[in-house]
Amino acid sequence: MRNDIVYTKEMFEKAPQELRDSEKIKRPNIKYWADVWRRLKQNKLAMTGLVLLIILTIMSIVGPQISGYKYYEQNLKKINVKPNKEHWFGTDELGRDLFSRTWLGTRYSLIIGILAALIDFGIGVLYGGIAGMASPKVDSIMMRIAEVIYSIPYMLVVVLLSVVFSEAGAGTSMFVLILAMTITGWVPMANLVRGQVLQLRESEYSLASESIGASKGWILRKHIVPNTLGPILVNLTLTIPVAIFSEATLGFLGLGLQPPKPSLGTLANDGLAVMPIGLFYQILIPAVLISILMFSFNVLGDGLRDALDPRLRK
Amino acid sequence: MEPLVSVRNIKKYFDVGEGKLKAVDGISFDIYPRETFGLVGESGCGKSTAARTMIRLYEPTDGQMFFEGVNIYELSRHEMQDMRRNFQMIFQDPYASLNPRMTVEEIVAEPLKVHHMYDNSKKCHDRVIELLELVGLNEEHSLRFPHEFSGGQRQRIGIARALALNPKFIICDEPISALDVSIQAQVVNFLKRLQDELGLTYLFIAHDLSMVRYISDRVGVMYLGHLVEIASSEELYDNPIHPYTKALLSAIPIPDPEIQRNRHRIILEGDVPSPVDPEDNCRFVDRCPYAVKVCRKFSPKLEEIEKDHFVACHKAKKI
Amino acid sequence: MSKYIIKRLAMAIVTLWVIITITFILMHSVPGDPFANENKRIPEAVYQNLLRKYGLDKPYSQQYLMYLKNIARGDFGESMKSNTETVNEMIARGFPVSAYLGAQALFIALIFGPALGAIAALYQNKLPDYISMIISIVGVSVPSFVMGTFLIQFIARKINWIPIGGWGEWRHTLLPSIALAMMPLAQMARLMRSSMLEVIGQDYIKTAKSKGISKLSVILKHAVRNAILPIVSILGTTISNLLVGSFVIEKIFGIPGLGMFFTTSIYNRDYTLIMGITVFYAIILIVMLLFVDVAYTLIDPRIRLTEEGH
Amino acid sequence: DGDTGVKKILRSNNSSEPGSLDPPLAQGTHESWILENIFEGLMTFDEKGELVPGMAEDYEISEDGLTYTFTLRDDIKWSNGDPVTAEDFEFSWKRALDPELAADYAHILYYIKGAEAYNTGEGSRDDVAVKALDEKTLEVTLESPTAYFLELTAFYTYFPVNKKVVESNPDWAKKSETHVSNGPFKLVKWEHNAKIAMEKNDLYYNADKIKLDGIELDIIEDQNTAWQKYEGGEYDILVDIPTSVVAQLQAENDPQLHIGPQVGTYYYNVNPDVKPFNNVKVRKALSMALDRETIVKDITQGGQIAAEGVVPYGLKDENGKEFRDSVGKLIEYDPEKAKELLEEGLSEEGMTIEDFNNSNFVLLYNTSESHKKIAQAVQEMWRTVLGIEIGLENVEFQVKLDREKAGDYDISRGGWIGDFMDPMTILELWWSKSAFNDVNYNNPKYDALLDEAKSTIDQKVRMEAMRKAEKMVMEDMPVISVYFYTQPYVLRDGVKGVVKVPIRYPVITYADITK
Amino acid sequence: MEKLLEVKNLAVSFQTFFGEVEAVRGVSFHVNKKETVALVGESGCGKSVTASSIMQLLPMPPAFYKNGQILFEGEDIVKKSEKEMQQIRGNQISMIFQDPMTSLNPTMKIGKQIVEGLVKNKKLSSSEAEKKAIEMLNLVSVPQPKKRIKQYPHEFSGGMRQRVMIAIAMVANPKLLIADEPTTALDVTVQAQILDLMKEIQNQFDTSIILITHDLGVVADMSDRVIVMYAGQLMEEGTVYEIFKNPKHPYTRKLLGSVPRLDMDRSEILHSIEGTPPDLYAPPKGCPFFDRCDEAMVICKEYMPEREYHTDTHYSCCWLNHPMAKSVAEGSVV
Ligand SMILES: Nc1ncnc2c1ncn2[C@@H]1O[C@H](COP(=O)(O)OP(=O)(O)OP(=O)(O)O)[C@@H](O)[C@H]1O
Ligand SMILES: Nc1ncnc2c1ncn2[C@@H]1O[C@H](COP(=O)(O)OP(=O)(O)OP(=O)(O)O)[C@@H](O)[C@H]1O
Ligand SMILES: [Mg+2]
Ligand SMILES: [Mg+2]
Repeated sequence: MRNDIVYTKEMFEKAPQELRDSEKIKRPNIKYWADVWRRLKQNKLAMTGLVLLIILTIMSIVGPQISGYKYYEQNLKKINVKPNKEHWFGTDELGRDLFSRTWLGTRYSLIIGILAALIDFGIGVLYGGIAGMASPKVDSIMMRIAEVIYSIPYMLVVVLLSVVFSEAGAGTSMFVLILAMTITGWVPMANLVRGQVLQLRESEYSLASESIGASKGWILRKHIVPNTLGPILVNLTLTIPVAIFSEATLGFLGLGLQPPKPSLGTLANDGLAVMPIGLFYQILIPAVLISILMFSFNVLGDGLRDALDPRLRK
Repeated sequence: MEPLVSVRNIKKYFDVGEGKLKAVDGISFDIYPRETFGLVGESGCGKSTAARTMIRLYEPTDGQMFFEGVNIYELSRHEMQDMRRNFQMIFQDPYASLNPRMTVEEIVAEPLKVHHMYDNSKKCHDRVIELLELVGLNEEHSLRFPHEFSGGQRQRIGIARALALNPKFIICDEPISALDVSIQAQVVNFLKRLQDELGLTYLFIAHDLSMVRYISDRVGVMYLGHLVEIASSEELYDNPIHPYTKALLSAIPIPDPEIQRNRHRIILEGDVPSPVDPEDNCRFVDRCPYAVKVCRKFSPKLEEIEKDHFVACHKAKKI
Repeated sequence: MSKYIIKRLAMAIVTLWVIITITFILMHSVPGDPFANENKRIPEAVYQNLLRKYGLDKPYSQQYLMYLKNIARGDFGESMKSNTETVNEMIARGFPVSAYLGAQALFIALIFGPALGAIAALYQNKLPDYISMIISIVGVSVPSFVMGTFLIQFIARKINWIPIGGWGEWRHTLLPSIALAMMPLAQMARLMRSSMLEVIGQDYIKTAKSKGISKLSVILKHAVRNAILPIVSILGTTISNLLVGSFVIEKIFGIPGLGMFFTTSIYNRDYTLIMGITVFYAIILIVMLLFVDVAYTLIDPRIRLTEEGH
Repeated sequence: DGDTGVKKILRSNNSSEPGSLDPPLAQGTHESWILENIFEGLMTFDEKGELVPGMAEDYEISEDGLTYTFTLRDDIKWSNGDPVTAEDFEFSWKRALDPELAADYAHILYYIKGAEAYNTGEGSRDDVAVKALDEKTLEVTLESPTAYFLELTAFYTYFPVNKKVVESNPDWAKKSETHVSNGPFKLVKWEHNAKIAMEKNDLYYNADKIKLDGIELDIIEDQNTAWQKYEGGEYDILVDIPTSVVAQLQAENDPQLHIGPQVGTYYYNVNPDVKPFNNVKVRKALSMALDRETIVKDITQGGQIAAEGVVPYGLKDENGKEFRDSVGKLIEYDPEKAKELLEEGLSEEGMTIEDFNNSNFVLLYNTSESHKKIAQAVQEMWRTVLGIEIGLENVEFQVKLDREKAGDYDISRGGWIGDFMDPMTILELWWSKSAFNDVNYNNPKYDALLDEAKSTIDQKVRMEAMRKAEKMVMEDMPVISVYFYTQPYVLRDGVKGVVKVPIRYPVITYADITK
Repeated sequence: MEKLLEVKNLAVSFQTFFGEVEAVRGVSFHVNKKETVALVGESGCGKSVTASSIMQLLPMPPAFYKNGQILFEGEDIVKKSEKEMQQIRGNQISMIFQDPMTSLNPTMKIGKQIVEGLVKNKKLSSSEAEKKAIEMLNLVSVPQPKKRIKQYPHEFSGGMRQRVMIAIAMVANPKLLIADEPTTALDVTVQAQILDLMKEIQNQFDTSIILITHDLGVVADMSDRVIVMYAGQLMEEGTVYEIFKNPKHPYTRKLLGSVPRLDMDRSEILHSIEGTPPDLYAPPKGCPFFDRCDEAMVICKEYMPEREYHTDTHYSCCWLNHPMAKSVAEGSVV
């Protein structure tokens, strides 16, 4: 028996009731979302992404004002000037200040990219979710509709949109642009979600939820979508650059921002024009910015994915 | 007395490529209000399938299931969802049936939310805590996630969820097999108390025959998709008639090394036949020491051999 | 299963019909016609001759029925821009080229994408994860027109053996395949990482490890198959898009593929070519999506696509 | 020379796949550049870029200028050995006019009597006034005197095809194996969308003059890629060059760069049905505010020439001098006056600059990097000089066309490349009944002047009428011309003998590779 | 007797976001060759964690070894590399996992899952492997093994999956078999067969077994020695007869008391242990059973009792063993 204790008679008295349960130690009560945030904060990479995004957002708001040049102001005496003290990002083929243009472009691209991705996400999750949950018959019809939408020549639709909405005035509105981008963009997302739903709806916890009388919608919302958040988040972050570039492409068909308004996509396009003569900065700047954006969105998406998964709690 | 639950000739076949797997092949029984009906049988004989088909988690291949006189197989999806609050299920597998991304509180509160039981989240929370305490967990656990619990603790979460809606009828699919004995006792005591207080009715599936005997009023024995014997619990244990029931009872382990190691068991020889497109004979025939020709010809009907003691065996009277 | 496939294929005919009809309507509702030419415009008289030659003077309903009839016979008609090749010939010539390139790109993406993703998941938040992340970010954030141009400028121009553009030998396919593969590769890597993380926390991975098989076997034999579903989901659209080629890549590298036609046929309002290409693409897409659905059931036997079962 | 044993192959890029190598079915430069090397018309351009008899040995023009009698050379053969006959020509031209063939460029044959009627289905084939009098003599009668008809016979729609071959195999032009032509080269390989190869035609009567053994053309649409290939030494000549490259080469005075003349004008249509653009002062103000020198120097940078009217350089008048110079500069750049004119014009229309700016006028252009760049510069000039805001709207080419037809535009970009070397090729555009008169310019006096020029082959009368016409159109200013096109191209060191005819792509037929 | 496995003062914790959960706190025991040791205890007391740590299959992080040694044939497993562990797992030590539903790969055919380890270690041909898989399924009484090896786990009932898990663990004839609740999902007839099978294998290959189970009937049937665990610590250990006939620890006594007997009256209430075990996030200083123990004394709250050996093989950790306890209870102070 232990000899580090001085035994007394009292010690061997029957323990009184008050002694029991008296000091049940409680674990700290941290709510799930607080914990998600806490774990996100621990993820250095994700935080780097978040901070970068914030900086880029701020710059996209104030950036166009800083350099003192308006984004449309041309100085034909100073075309294609490499970055210098006066023009931090140099000038373009029309002698416009690329610093102002880049940040304004970042603003438009951010808005377009995020909005388009979110809409793709919304429709994709809803559509794929419903298709996956529904009876095979409904599923089959819904997927055939998606097939049709995805097969119809995209450019025709876009041209038609640009004609139908040409009333919107110079440069069809952002609404039409985003409409054009999401018109087929949601299909791969819907396919992805549907695949996941098909898998997860067979899980025991979905069955359990069904057994308590939950509707399919409820099961989808509460059980399946949260458990498929990983791939969805990843795909969501991957949709953003696609949207940013398709804006530039749509410009060719008459949709999108009209010059002289810039976007990162059109800046990259313009930069491409001077690449053959060795002026790489014009393409590098938008390309690097897009990469930073993507990096930020992706690491943040990954971080969020990890933080949202309670099994990875640390 | 009117039965609460009437199962009539339920069948559930699975399509498995090479044929139909007849997991449940026409079973019928009644469960009366406030009664506990035990269901035992070899694993894989179709108990879980029967349970799930009863409450229409699997669409039945055939049959009817009356709950309070209503054939729930004829209800629309919406009516069915509403109906579900009347009967609940405790799942065999504690972990897989808990959504890994939900906290215990969310899991237990889910039925309450689905059926809009409380308009006030505080009340809902209180109810969840009450339920957790009922099953021997406490408020501290409410914010944790399923993977942070041991197997037994997980099962208790499942039980709390099933109790949330104050159902009239609960299907317990091996609710205690993952629990340790002391908790088993707790849960069983608890289920019994609840039955007394709330007038619950149970279908209790388990392998632990001593526990089944203890908790059930009547017991049904299944073998390969068929019900082979139904009797009151005392009657069945004292006077098993079907050869399979006999074998089963002889195999109950006794928690006493001296007795256990010197017991005589009926050892079943022969193969369990395939449930895929089985022949229409007695399913036990290959392993039955009493099998005769007729056993290979027809599948025996469940007949009342003694009062309230039903057996499906051609040789029931002789054994 | 074969019953299901047959049913799907039968349904595909209806789908195709819907696609044809919608495309037909769309095509005739956008402004312009096949005979407008950016550099030279033609007077009315000549224009009328052209309309007559291609049957465009007939009422839409008649054109539509004619077209359906021809398609039923597998004839996509004459291109309105090319007097040398029919639409069937154009597809027959362009598709093998695009498909070869696409298949090669798919191969690259399928080899490296999931592998990068799996490695990233296994070394979560360690160096390999970051490297894989960077590769995939470059893949998604550099658009193909920039990627293609960069590859030409910095690789083809520097390495003699690699041609700058054109078509003919295997050498020609190298850079365009890489440029084509980047996006799907990145996408697969990201998706794989995510689902892999999900899977390696599962109990059966523990079981697999308990058998004493090597880490690699655990990953390859147990984790990958369970984690691959999201990738398979996007594969339907990805493969279809890769096989029919990319306008940008084919333009930049001067590749005589099918991808060009998707854009040029529309710029040119080459009605028959638009239709032919659309129907052809739709067939590929439908087959690929069917393939994906079948793949689902092969990969995860729990998945059901028909009413059987429950 | 050939005796060194090394074959002289000229390599270049043809920026898009030819729609057809059957001459009447060709549609534009990407076909004509090839056709001009493998076919030859009655007349042709020689190694100095001068119009000379080709298949014709000689020709005779009737007094009234309406009947042409061509005598063919004796030694002319098709690449399959058949002799080229007058009947081939008759057949070819009538074929080109056949409404069933529906040749895009049939209208360029409308100068021939009965041609238009036949092509539009109103007349018969037999009434087309082209006739093979015998094997070697071809007689053509025109609708009206056409001073530039001889030159037209060098145009690809006038090229002959081999009657026997065409009649026996309608698909003859679809493959290099069955292709038969009569020019300095013959087609030997045609990989669609990838490559076209031509080989010297030994049966060509003037084969001695041809130094090359063959020509190989890639088909690569992307300008950058083609340029990279040129830089990588894969091409001897390249015509479509990225603008930034042209600018740089020009700035560096690179000897490889050649700025070839071209007959073409870049302009903006101003919609006369939209207030205040109906006011000529407003239109003139817009024109006067454009600093065209800056545009060509700093924006387009391809050696283009600031517009001085609508008729570009390169067209000769009755004295063999530049027609342009004889008219003089009809456009000025004067910011102050522009501002004044604008205000005057606006007040005449009861508008102020604010009203103008609130109207959200847009400049419509079809999508292309260079149109975009110019439009932005123009927009900025109007903004800074006139203080007006005009938006930009880019649309797909076909949509622009549609909107122009419907009159649904304020200002839209236009341009025209001439088909033949006469001011008429441009001035015709604003003839009231012209199919290409986008702005619906309708001035009977202008029409009368054009009619006068078309009724005679007396160059003096013609030129005078056209000078007046140009002045008139610039006075009314239905369009604001911006610059005259040029055609820059690069030639690798050692490539000799490439000539630039203003209405043609650089002529490579007589090229030689000396290094 | 030869010791096959010796666990010395093992402590395993989980790093959770609340802090450290001390799941296993200083556990020491050994397993002899050819012996069956049963590990019993309340759910959540750390049985599975102990078992998994022997296999080094705990998810790390969040789990980590805090302390202790696991000597298998004299070599410390804790120090072994992943590569070395691969040689041990499946070959020398096999484990049957508790949760049959999730422990089988849903996308791999049953047959393959059974022989996979063997194929790798013993280089079986595919026909041999198939034969072996059929043989194993036969052994664990899965009917129609020929068909069943080609099926996927979701087509199996819970009990059948558990039998598959058993087949997987036993296929390599390991020296040590860790069976974590191997028969919970099985009916008694099959359970009896499986237990017989395990015994047979044990006899044939001198296998040692660590048996984790709640079924005291099974314990009585199978085990040579029994270890009683509570809240991450060992409370009592003895031969099966000592534990069942002469339990010393109040917890053990209560545990045995909660089992329903077949001769019991159904109106009787089952004995159960009220309350819950302590949260191992902050384990109590003293005896963890204190809160629920009817016989608890003041000292129990503050101090953890040490092992008190009643026989060579039987010890318990309880202050009731202290001489002063008896005397206080009897009212005589020494
Ligand atoms: N991944 C984990 N993260 C945090 N805590 C864990 C984790 N796994 C297990 N635990 C905790 O470790 C303790 C012991 O768990 P263990 O699974 O060993 O219990 P057990 O004795 O096997 O119970 P049962 O009989 O119910 O299976 C439990 O309190 C559990 O909450
Ligand atoms: N989804 C399914 N697809 C095909 N066969 C199935 C499916 N689910 C169950 N089965 C088969 O149905 C039969 C009955 O299974 P069930 O799960 O009902 O058995 P059980 O009596 O609950 O067994 P246990 O006691 O082992 O849980 C088994 O043969 C099983 O293989
Ligand atoms: Mg079951
Ligand atoms: Mg356990």
